[in-house]
Amino acid sequence: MNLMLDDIPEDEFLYKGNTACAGCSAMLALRYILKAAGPNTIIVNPACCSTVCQGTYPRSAYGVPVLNIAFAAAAAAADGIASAARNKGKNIIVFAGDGGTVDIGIQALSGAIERNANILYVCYDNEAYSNTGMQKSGSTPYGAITTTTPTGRKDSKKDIDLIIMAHRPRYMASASSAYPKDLFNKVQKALSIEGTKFIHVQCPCPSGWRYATEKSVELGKLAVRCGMWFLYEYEDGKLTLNAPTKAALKRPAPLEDYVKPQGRFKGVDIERLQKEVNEGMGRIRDMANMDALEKAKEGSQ
Amino acid sequence: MKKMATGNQAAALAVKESDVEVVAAYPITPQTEVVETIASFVETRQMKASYIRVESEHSALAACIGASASGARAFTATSSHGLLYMHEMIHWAAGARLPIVMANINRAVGPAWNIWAEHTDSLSQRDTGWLQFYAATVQEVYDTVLMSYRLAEKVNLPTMVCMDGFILSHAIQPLEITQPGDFIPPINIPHALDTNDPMSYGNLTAQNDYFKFRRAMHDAQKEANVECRSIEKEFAERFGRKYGPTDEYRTEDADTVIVGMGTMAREAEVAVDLLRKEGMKAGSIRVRQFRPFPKLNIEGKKVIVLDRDCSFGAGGILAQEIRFHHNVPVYNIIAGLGGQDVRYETIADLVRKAKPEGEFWLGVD
Amino acid sequence: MKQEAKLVSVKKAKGDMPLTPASKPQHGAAGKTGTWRTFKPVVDREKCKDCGNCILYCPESCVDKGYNIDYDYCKGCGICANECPAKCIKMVRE
Amino acid sequence: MLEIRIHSRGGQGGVTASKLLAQAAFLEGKYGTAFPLYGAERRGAPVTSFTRISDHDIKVVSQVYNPDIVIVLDDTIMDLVDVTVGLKEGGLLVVNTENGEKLKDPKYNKFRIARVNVTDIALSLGLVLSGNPILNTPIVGAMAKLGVVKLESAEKAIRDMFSDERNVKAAEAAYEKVIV
Repeated sequence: MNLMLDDIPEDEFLYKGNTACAGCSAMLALRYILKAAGPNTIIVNPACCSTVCQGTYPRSAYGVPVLNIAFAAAAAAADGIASAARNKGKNIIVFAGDGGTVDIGIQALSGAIERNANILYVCYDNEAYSNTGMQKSGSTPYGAITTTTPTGRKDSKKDIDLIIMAHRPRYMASASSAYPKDLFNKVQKALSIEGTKFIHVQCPCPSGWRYATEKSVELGKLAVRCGMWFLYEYEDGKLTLNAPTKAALKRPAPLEDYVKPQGRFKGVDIERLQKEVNEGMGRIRDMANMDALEKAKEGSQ
Repeated sequence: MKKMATGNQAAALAVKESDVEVVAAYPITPQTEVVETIASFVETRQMKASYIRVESEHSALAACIGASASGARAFTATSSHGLLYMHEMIHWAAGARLPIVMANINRAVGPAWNIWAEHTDSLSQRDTGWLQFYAATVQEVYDTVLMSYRLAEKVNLPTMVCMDGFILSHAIQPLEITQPGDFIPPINIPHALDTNDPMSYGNLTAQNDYFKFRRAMHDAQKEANVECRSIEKEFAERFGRKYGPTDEYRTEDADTVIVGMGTMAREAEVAVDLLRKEGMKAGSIRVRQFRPFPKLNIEGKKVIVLDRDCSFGAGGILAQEIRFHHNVPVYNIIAGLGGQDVRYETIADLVRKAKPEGEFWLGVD
Repeated sequence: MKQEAKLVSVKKAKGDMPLTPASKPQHGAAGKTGTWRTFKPVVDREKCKDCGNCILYCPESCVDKGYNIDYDYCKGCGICANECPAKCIKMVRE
Repeated sequence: MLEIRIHSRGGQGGVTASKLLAQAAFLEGKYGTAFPLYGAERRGAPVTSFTRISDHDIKVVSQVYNPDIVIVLDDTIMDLVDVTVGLKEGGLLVVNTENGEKLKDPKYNKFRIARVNVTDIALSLGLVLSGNPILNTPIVGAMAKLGVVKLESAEKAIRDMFSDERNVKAAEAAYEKVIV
């Protein structure tokens, strides 16, 4: 039988026939988050695509209870649920976009991690305000065209992961909708830990990034392969790179492969973008202390 | 048990007796003593609640919404800019029909910075769907918080209990501590998040459905007007203290009434005594319940409204409400803004000079 | 259109109405999303290597264990075809 | 109704003194209320607080403009503000002072004057908080001697608020040492 699906439960908590765009990888990510979390879960949903993807009253496509809440309020509302004695043992998960996390929701998120609120905060990052039609967010990469950066973003994206890391959450991971089994494992691990957990999931967006819908997974993988996105876990002050990122850091795929299929990068200064990608890779290498590890390995051989 | 307490302590003590499960609040002058007192109750295990030390008022009410949405009894307290920073969540709490109770310590709004009493902060939240009460004594703060849990959970609307900053929040007065017992029954929020019956709350709702939910909020406010009377009646029977939507003083034969809210309206009763001695048939009405707005006993009387607030371009907010609900001429005195000290002698003097209709700013006009 | 009719329905609806919009989970929250498709995936069973990629990557969970596609809800994004290493899924014009 | 105004500096305990007096009156079955007039000032700046005591419910919440009694916890304030403004003729002026020099000014002649050195009492008992001698508990003892409240209710009020028994000792010492 399907060897790739071995450990993943068949139960689906994201129902068919939802209002998401065709090829939406945020829904792909949510599908595995809910599989990992199971029915004993409450989702907190600030304003974002996911608000709309649920469907319209009186119908919902999400098979677990959802509290929809104002944009800047998700982490605090989730903490409120987690703090009520009656909710002990339940998985309280925020499912928020990059706008609700990196920008408008950052204060509530910062406060919640500082308090070590017993929640899992998932940021599904499509690198713009997709729900309102693709405006620039703090997560939009250099050079990307959005409706508010119509000639391409001139400055650099905000590194939310470094900000979150500074809060020392109990568990943190970077994941991608293109690696659903990795995401599934990370969610399961996160939910086994008491305190604040943060998972940052890159979710390519066909409508916003301007590529053909069938490429959602392919581009997610390319982002990792070219070093534009990383897969790692961060626990107890230690950053562990996952295999696809380790491979990418050794020999990254050409950035061109990732950029070319995307309309949003039309006319981008690829040299500058490459420079940013290289800097990012350098940072993550340092943080994972990869060079030192390699040297130690060589020494022991 | 009777003891001396401040208005702030009274709010905290009432919360302690109300079996609250989650408290989330951010400190602000002059509310700080409320949250400090509750924090100490929680840390010394006099209270079983979780106390969430949020990073902002927006998050304070968001956390209360989360707690309440999952079926827990929640409380927060704030003031002035804190309340304004909550504004978005204030609408949300009411629209989500969550029976959260909040103490708001009335304080002026900047600029300029001013930490003293004024009602503009809470009155500017009047259209959010919250039930609103204005207390004038420490005892009333305590009792109103207890009754608010009953009322809020009955009609599924959040409730704001307001008291004047410093004048009441920081004044000590005698307080009878009443154990509510089963006066406040265990909480049961019918639309709580339930993993056994998963529902998505507050997702996208189309025009005509949205319209119905808004009408239901309006109906619930009207229902609160009825429910509150029976809760007050039961409270009086059980604990001996009587409350109503208004507190009338010597109005039976009055031809002139002073209408106000909070401590200034109570001090106006002393002005009434003064005017009565001079032979004027004066009385006063203190509006306790601002939302839903009650019917006032003012028909055929000369009406003088004291407003510790102003809607710029329209005048006193209480005066506007009265003009809207009653077709009577109103003489509107704007007084006490930014904590201006308003003495009963001054109120009496203003009443003596009051015209049948118009507006007067104390200390300016 | 007569607005009065709507106003009456407010009162009528009250009894069955939840306090705040409460939505029940169900398939087809957005209706039969299969109608959104321009191209539909068709599986060539002969070529299929049973890798499960199409099941894994479908955002709509429209592919079952037996590689049957739920055409009622498949939005026709084409991810399954793109991720099939055996190239056994073809996107065919509706 | 008895109205009292207290002048002190932030940190000296004037606000607490006003509450202790109201609390003591409350313990005697009277109605008491006390409230501070807070400004934006911090520690060290002049602070005013008020106490009202009555046999009946008190509805008045505005500031005290014509006090029956004025208490001054720090006589250096007398150089900055006219502490007797509004004090009724024949009203009682109670001052914490070392030597009473400032009270010799003839403008104080129309009032009953009492003085006590509560700073000395606090320091001799080691009642010091954050570098400031505690003046609120001894001054309440002095007020008991002056008939505002009973000494036993003053002591009970102090014990209700503070666990350090030296506070009661200070009140008793001030009760003995107040000079009318």
